[in-house]
Parts: sequence; structure tokens; C-alpha cells
Amino acid sequence: MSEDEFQADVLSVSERMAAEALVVDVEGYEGPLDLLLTLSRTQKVDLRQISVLALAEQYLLFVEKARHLRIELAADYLVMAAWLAFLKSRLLLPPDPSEDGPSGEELAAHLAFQLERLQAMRDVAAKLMARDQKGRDFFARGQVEVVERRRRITYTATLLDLMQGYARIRTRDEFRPFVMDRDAVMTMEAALDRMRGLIGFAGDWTDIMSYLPEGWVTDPARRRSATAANFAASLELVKAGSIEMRQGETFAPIQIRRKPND
Amino acid sequence: MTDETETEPETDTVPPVPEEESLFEAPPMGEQERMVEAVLFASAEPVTVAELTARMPHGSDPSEALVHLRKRYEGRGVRVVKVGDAYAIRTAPDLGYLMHKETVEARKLSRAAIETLAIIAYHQPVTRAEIEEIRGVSVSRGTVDQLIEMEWIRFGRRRMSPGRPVTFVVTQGFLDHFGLESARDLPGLKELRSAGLLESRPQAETPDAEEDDDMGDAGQSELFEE
Amino acid sequence: MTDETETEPETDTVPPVPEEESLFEAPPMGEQERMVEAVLFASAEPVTVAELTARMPHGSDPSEALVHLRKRYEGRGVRVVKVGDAYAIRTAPDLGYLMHKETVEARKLSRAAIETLAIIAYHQPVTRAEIEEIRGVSVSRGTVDQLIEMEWIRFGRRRMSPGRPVTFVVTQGFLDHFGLESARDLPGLKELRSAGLLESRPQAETPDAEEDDDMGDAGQSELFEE
Repeated sequence: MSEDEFQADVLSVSERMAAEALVVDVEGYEGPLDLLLTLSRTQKVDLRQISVLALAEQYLLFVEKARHLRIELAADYLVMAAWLAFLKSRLLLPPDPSEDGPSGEELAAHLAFQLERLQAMRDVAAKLMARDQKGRDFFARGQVEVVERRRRITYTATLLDLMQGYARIRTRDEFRPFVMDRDAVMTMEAALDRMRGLIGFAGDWTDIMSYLPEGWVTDPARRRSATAANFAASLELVKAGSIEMRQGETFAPIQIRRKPND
Repeated sequence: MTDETETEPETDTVPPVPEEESLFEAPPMGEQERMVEAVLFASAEPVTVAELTARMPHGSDPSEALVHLRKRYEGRGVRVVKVGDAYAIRTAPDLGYLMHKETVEARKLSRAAIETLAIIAYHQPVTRAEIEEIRGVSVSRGTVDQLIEMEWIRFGRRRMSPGRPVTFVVTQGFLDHFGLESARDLPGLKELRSAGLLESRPQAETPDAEEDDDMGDAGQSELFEE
Repeated sequence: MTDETETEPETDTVPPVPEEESLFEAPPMGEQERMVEAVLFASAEPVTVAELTARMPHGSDPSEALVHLRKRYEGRGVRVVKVGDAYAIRTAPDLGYLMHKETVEARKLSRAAIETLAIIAYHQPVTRAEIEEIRGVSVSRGTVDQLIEMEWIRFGRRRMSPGRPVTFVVTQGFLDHFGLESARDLPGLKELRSAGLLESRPQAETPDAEEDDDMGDAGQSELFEE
């Protein structure tokens, strides 16, 4: 494989078909580096001797094809394409003395290194998985012995338990803003409890609003909640038969009194 | 007591191991003994001769292999015993006193204890009041006592604040148990989340509100900044 | 280390167990070997030398007993293996085919999980960012989560670099599962190292540059110093 400009047109039929297969298979790649590694195999040389320029060409061709076939590529594939286009220009153009930073050759060397390292990790991963494994090739004691029944209880927890326990608490905190602010809410139960105690004294018609507890009258939010709670509680008491309720006309004050004949 | 040389088990009775064993020829007795040994060791239950026969290559004679194996383990720390009509490897009775470790019954720590422990680990030194504030519920005395008894937490220095409350810190034993070099190595929320250990939830505006200024002091809270 | 009288540890004839052993004299080595044997047989998990010492009578030297015991089991159906700083008895791998009954269906690991595991093992301690740099793709939470849950990896020490990222390392459970004495014994580790593939960037021409000054130095490389 030469470092020369790599022409799409000179691809053989089989190569083109291979490239198309790559595109169609794009789902199967674990990111741009994985794709580059696969492409690099078509060069049939040791990764140390790989032509990064040719590889960049292949990759850009791949992206071009994908676009042509209207296949959406994930952003990181496009980022890699942009970077490779940059690398290509660095490799082809004479170095600009005013430019600092790594040279094209250095960038290319790093990419080759990354590919070689990824390939190496794949190789050792395969070696690792090919080792004898516990529970498959060799085995631990099947019958752990319990000789003396001395009942000593220990408590255990794993780091995972610990971290999840902590996370549980912390995320509960994060949640706090979404919890309703209980300060300004009066429940019907609370109103009911209160009114049951007060109603005994009210033999005459009294405005329901006078039953609002102290501190719940001025603040609009609290007043709204307390009014609703008191009204609901009053309805409950009417239902229970302990009070009567009336309203002269629409929007007139609502009045309640203890039911005269107990 | 056996008297074969240890490393060459099969020398006495067993013929030399044939390079290529015939498909229908039983493995040498030394090999059979190894097989029985491995099966007895790995089985959760005592194993019958019938079962050994079924598992071992055709033509094997587990009964004979068992005789050799039992002899080999005579006087050792473990021995081959007959349990009903099955066989198992058991600790020599005189060494039973070494086994108490295995009789320990492990139970999961309660959720309250785990949470309390976690708070101490992440915020140490921390007072009881602070633990309660973070958990949002009061901490029972039993929980703290249990953790102290397990030697996972201990009293730290008193806080220089009104009432001089005691603080709690985690112990070396705690670090050993959890395989940590220091409490600082505990992962932060963000890391928990990115490791998938924290359910992600649709967060409102703040994707990761990491502020925990409630304790404001020099505790481990800094771990959550970033 | 105590200087116990060399009682010919491998004497096949075990000396009669002393009825009453002196409080301050270690048991004879043959006895110690039996004890270690019994303890290792009784446990499914690897047992550390420290734990053996704690359980055995005062003055015992489990390390020496272990040397004898390992030798005794060479070539047998089960063998003594070293796992990190602990020891365990495991069946000989060539007999795995007899154990189908005990075989546990291995959880199928994804390709991403296997690669991530290998990267952690060979580069440990390693940060998430470094794993991503090597794989060229972001590490999904599920992957790390799964490996932690299998207790093959754990959080290691924080890296002393900006952001103090947590690192991942492999566990004793990992070593046990893959039959490794230590992470140093990972297949192909030496070759990778001399090829400079455990560094974070390509090395200069010198194939084995002595100093690796960049952040990569925290990696497996340190295992080789000493």
C-alpha cells in the first residue's frame, strides 16, 4: 500500500462491496476507532506499518458512502471524519512553520498507536476469556463445611449496598424541590380535627371563615388551603349529621351551626 | 497412614499412563483417583458410587479409586467419609475447632444501618444530629451501637460547637472490609451515576445538582464538587 | 517468623497429635499443614495468610505450611492455588469435563464489557476517561455496573490529577475467577508493556524507555518495579 493519493475509482469490485457492507453494518461498530481498525485490516499489513493516510482516505470514503446511502452516522463518526480530513491535509501539505502543535506525522503516529493498542486489548481480552474459568473449568469447594454450630451472627454489606444507600439519601434531597411545600397546606383531616373541637360552642349560625386558624388568614396561599380544608371538613360534618350549613345566595358567606337537637 | 510419595500418587499400583488411551479402556487408577477427588471436592452433596460411575469415563471403577483416595487422606486435615451410601470429603474431627469461621451466619445489614454507615463514611467526622438531618429520620441507638460493635465506626474527635457533640468516623476495619484505601476513595454521586449505580431519573432544570452545603464543613463534601 | 523445629513436614506418618499442646509452642509443621489443609478445604473463598494465622494456634507459620501443602497436591485432582494474597483449593482444570453438574451458566458478557474488563485489568488503576480513550467510544453505565456487580472490578484510589477522578481496579474475585495469582500474571502483559502499549501515547524509538513520565505511569507498570 503506497502513501499515494488513494482513488475511490481504483477500488476493485470486491473492495467496493466490502465498503458497502461496512456501511450497512455501521450499527455493528463500537465507535469510529473500531471502524478504523476494521478498515485497517484491508491494508493487510502490520498495524505498525499502516498507512494512516490511506486509512484516512478509506474512512472518509466510508462516510461519503454512508451519506450517499442516506445512512445517519452518529456524531462521533463525523467528528472523526473531520479530524481525519484535517490530518490528511497536514500530511499532504508542507508543514507551515508558523503552526505549532504536533506535526501531521506525530498525529498519524498517535492514531496508529491507538489502533494498535485497541487491537492489543482485544487480543488480550480474548486470551483472558480463553483462560480456565472458575465454575466452568475449575471449581471451588461444593460443600462448605459447618462443623460446629456456634451461632455467631455477623452483618455484612457490600460497597454497592453502601453506595446505593447513600445515593438513595442524596437523591431524595435532590428531589426536595419537587415535593409540595407542606408549610402552606392544611389537610382536611387537620381542619376536621379542629372543627370538631370548636363546633360544640357554636350554637348559632357562624361564618365558616371565622373558623380559620390563626396564622392562616393573611397569607393568600395558606388562606386558600385552609378555606378549602375547612369547607371540605364542614361537608363531612354535615354528612355525619353534627352540623347544618347554609348560604343565602351565590357568593354569600357560608354559615354553619351545630345541629340543634343532638 | 499412607506411605506413597506425595507427588507421584499413582506409582504403587498403577501402570504407567499410556500416551494414547483406547476409547474403551478405563483411565489408569491414578487418574480415576484424581477424578473422584475432584468430584467429591466440588459436589455440594455426598456422591454415590453410582453417580461417580455415571460421570467418569466408561470402564472406570470408582469403588477402587475411593479405596485409594480414602487411604491417601488418612491422617490428613480432611478425610473421605461415607455418608449413607455416598461419599464426601470432610474436615478431620480433631480440627473442628478451626472451623468456627464457617459457622458464622452472615446477615444483610439493615437499610437504616447501611444508610447511617454511608453517611458516616461520606461525611466523617459527623455528629448524630447531622446524620439525622441528612437521613431525615432519627437514628436509633441500636443502629449506632451495632456499627460500633462491628468495628466499622468509632467515636471521633468532639466537635468544637455548643454542646461539644461527639462525632463518628469509619475505622480501618471498615476500609478493609470494603476494599478501600481511604474514605476519600468513595465514589461521588456523579461517579455513582455514571457507573450506572444510581437510577437516572428525568431531572428537572439542574442535571446534577451536586451542592450539599448543608454540612458546609471540611467533611467529605468536597468529593461532590467537581 | 518463629523458628520451629523442622519436624520433617512431609513425613507421611503424621506424628501423634499431642494431647495437651504447650500454650507457647507452635504445633509441628506436619500438624500446621493439616490445619491449613482443613481450613482451605472448608472454604469456598480464598483465605488470606493473615486469616490463617489468626485461626491457627499461636506461633504457627501458615506460609511455610502452604509451601508444603501446595507441593503435596501437585498433580492431584484438586490443587492449592494462590489468589492475590490468599489461597484456595480448586479442582484441576483438566477435570472440568466431569463437573457439568456443578457448572454454573456464565453470565454472557457483551463485547464491550469484556473489552472494558480487559482494559481495567491491564491498565489498572484506570479512569473512565482512559478506558474511553482506549476504546474510542464512551463506556456505558450498564457495562461498569455489571462488572461491579459481578465483583470483578471495584473503585480504586482516586487519581491525583485535576478533578481527582476515581479509578477502577480488578478484584480478588476476578483473579480467582480467571485462575490468576496476581494481575501481574495476566496473559501477554509483559509483551504489551515492552511494546509500549500500556502507555497513554506512543513511545519514542527506544523500545523500553525506563522512565514513563506522563500520567500513564500509574498503570500496571508500577507492578514491575520493586
